[in-house]
Amino acid sequence: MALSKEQIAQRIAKEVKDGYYVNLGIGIPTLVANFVRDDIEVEFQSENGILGMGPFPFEGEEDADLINAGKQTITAMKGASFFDSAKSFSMIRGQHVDLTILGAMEVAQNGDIANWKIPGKMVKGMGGAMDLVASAENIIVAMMHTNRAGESKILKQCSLPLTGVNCVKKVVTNLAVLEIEDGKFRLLERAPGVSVEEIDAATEGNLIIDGDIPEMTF
Amino acid sequence: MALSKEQIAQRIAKEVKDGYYVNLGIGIPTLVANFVRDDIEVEFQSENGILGMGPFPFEGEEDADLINAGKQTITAMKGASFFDSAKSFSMIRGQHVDLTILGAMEVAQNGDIANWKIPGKMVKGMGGAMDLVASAENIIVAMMHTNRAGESKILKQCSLPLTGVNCVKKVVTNLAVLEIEDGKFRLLERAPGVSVEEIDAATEGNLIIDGDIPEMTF
Amino acid sequence: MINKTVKDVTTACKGVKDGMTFMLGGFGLSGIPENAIAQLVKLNVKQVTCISNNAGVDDFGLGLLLQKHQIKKMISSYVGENAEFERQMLSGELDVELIPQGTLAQRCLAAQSGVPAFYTPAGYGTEVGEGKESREFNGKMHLLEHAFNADFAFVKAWKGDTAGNLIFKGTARNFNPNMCGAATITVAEVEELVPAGELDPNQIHIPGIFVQRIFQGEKYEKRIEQRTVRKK
Amino acid sequence: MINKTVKDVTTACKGVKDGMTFMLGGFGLSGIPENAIAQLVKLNVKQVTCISNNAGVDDFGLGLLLQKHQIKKMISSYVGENAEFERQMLSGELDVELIPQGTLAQRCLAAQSGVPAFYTPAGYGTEVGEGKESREFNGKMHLLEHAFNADFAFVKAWKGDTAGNLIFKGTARNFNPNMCGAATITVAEVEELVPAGELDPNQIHIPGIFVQRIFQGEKYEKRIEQRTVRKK
Repeated sequence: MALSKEQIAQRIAKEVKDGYYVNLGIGIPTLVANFVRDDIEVEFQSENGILGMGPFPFEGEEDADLINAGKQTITAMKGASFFDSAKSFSMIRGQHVDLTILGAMEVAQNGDIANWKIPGKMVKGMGGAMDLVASAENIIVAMMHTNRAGESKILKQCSLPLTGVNCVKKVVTNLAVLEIEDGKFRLLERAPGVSVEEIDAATEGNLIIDGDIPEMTF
Repeated sequence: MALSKEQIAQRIAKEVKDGYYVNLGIGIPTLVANFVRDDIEVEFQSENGILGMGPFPFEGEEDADLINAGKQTITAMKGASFFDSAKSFSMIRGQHVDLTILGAMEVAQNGDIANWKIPGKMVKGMGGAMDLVASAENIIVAMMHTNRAGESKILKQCSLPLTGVNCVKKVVTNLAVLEIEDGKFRLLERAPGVSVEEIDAATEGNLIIDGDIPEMTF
Repeated sequence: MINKTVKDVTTACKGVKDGMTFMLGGFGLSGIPENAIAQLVKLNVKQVTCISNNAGVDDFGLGLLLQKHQIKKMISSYVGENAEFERQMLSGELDVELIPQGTLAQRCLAAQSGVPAFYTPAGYGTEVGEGKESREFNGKMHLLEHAFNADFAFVKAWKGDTAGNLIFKGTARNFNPNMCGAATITVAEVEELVPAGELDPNQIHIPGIFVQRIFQGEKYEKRIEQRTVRKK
Repeated sequence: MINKTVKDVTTACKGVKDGMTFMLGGFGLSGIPENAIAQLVKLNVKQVTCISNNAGVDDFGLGLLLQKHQIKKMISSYVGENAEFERQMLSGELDVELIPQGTLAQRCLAAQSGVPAFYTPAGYGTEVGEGKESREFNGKMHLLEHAFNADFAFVKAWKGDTAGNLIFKGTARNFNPNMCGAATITVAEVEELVPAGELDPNQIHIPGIFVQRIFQGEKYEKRIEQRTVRKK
């Protein structure tokens, strides 16, 4: 069965290693924090100016001066630090952040990603996404495999305005874990109960299907 | 009579206006702080990372973590701030410092200045001088009019490697106050008891001598 | 110490004119210069360009200026929380330049620092890079980006002193320090204004040299945009 | 929190090799990484390039490495306090690249920030500009300057925590924060190392992400170069 958003986040959490500084985008990526193993040390960076972001505050303890990049009230862990926006992007542009997890509207098999604009329809802006994808060496995209009309978002080529070029390395969708390899999507894992054929049918881009494809474990 | 170094500093102090942020170079410029009027508010910036530099500490109160750009122990005024070197040069390069006073080996009538190197003989380095002269809109040079051999240091063209081009506006020497004007030195003031002829004789660059030249007042 | 204090927001905003370019600190509604924004609404300056990471919400922050059609152009990285903004933009009433957030911050810092231009990889190969110079460094393509040029920067700090020194709080810091000294005149409003000498010189985030006017702000609402909590 | 603590200077300097490029914080003798320097002398690494504003004095700071002829090249802005330095330089034993102090700081900051290159007016029309690209911005000529590329950065802070967060003191701050994260490995030595959580997150000068190894320094001499005082 296709994964829920929480399950996508849970699968991605396995990619988070001990000692990683991680930037989580808005949406599914934010949920990843809930599933990271307790026995490893990870620090979450939010580009509006905190390293060592903690969980939501207890009711009544919200502070307007303490939010994340999604404008949600948060807390700071022990050992956290606050800094200005330029310093925040020094961390990102300077490749000090180890892992970037973000959402996408489309991903192409050359690693292009589109997630900030639908011409004539929706223009929210790129926020920090363009800086993140242009700089990060380790980018995982969390997204649904298809749109509401059932059309694939895993493409040969992006149709929407790009956020970054040749930058995505790994994609985790509700159906599969994919890795960009030589201009194609290598199918690494299937969602439990989802067949290779179903994934193939939902994927417009070229798939590399090599041997037995294991089901995801969490 | 030619001015002492203290008197050069005293004359330059008159150029320091209320509300100025001032960067003082090593040597004669450092002495300027002693002569600034008490009834105006001025803040001294030292490029190693302090704004609001105060006088030397009382004996026994020296702090290795509190020095100026000349590596001398100093104090901090009330309202001072400390910052890193990059931020310090943001102040300088960003033209937030109102007045820069520095020494020179040579000044030319096009505003060129040389003060960091004598090829094959002495190379101490430019320190912050190149940043200061390239950025400051208001630069006063404090220097002796001639070298020990009696040769003019106020030149048509610098002979030593340059620190900056077309940047000096005003020069105060032991003999005169000069202003760069249309590629020449306009003689503004004479040291008390020093004649226009004496200044002319000590100046290799082209002088503009226009009407009566007043003696300096302090 | 040089005294940067002005008595109120009216004096602090003296000199703002139609057609000017303003920088405004804040991320979402956090750390925005509430008093200055209210004054700009009151003064009804028109045709202004605003450099600000976000555009507020419909009835708070820069949304207040948008409602009155005071803004000609917005330079932001993310404007997704504002329906009136989207309406004005899609209808063509409002000119919008969207740029990457890190580039926005760095262009402020460059203006503060006297660095006229710098290279960044952000936006290469996208619409953002169209018409811009690009160049390879270390095997990677970068865009040439320029320092901003603004008339006023309006920032909000937590504490400040009469010499203009500023300390920010939490993530309300964001773009505020980067905009100080990045415009011809920087106006800082603070929650608490203290005499020079009361702040630890080692803990000052922005030295007073980057601030031309400072005043004690009033009636901070400090609205929370997304109240997210967990149960005890 | 990610723990950056290493037990001593020996562990902190693991991996330094002949021919590497090091950044070293400090201005004059203020804020220099005394423990790391002593260890580099002990390890006797040779043919190294040092990026440091100054070169110490004959018997302290980087002067200790110079005495042992460990340094192949110095990249500094001012080296006027060191007779042995001057001797090695004029005799050609030592390769020296003198660059403007602001450019030095900005090239460190650029390396920290992932900005490969930027423009600055400093040095245009001088020897420093020879062979460099120049370009006019706002009617003024500027030089293109590049981010540094270094293997290790050795910095000294006042306080630090186990997460690598740093706080500097007074003018001992200088180049230290700009060098953090500007090399492959940043080694921070501190006068006082505390558990993560003890430092106010609002007062941290350098977040731990820019530091790979941190240790409690020992026996700081903190020598004063020019003792200037006034009478009470």
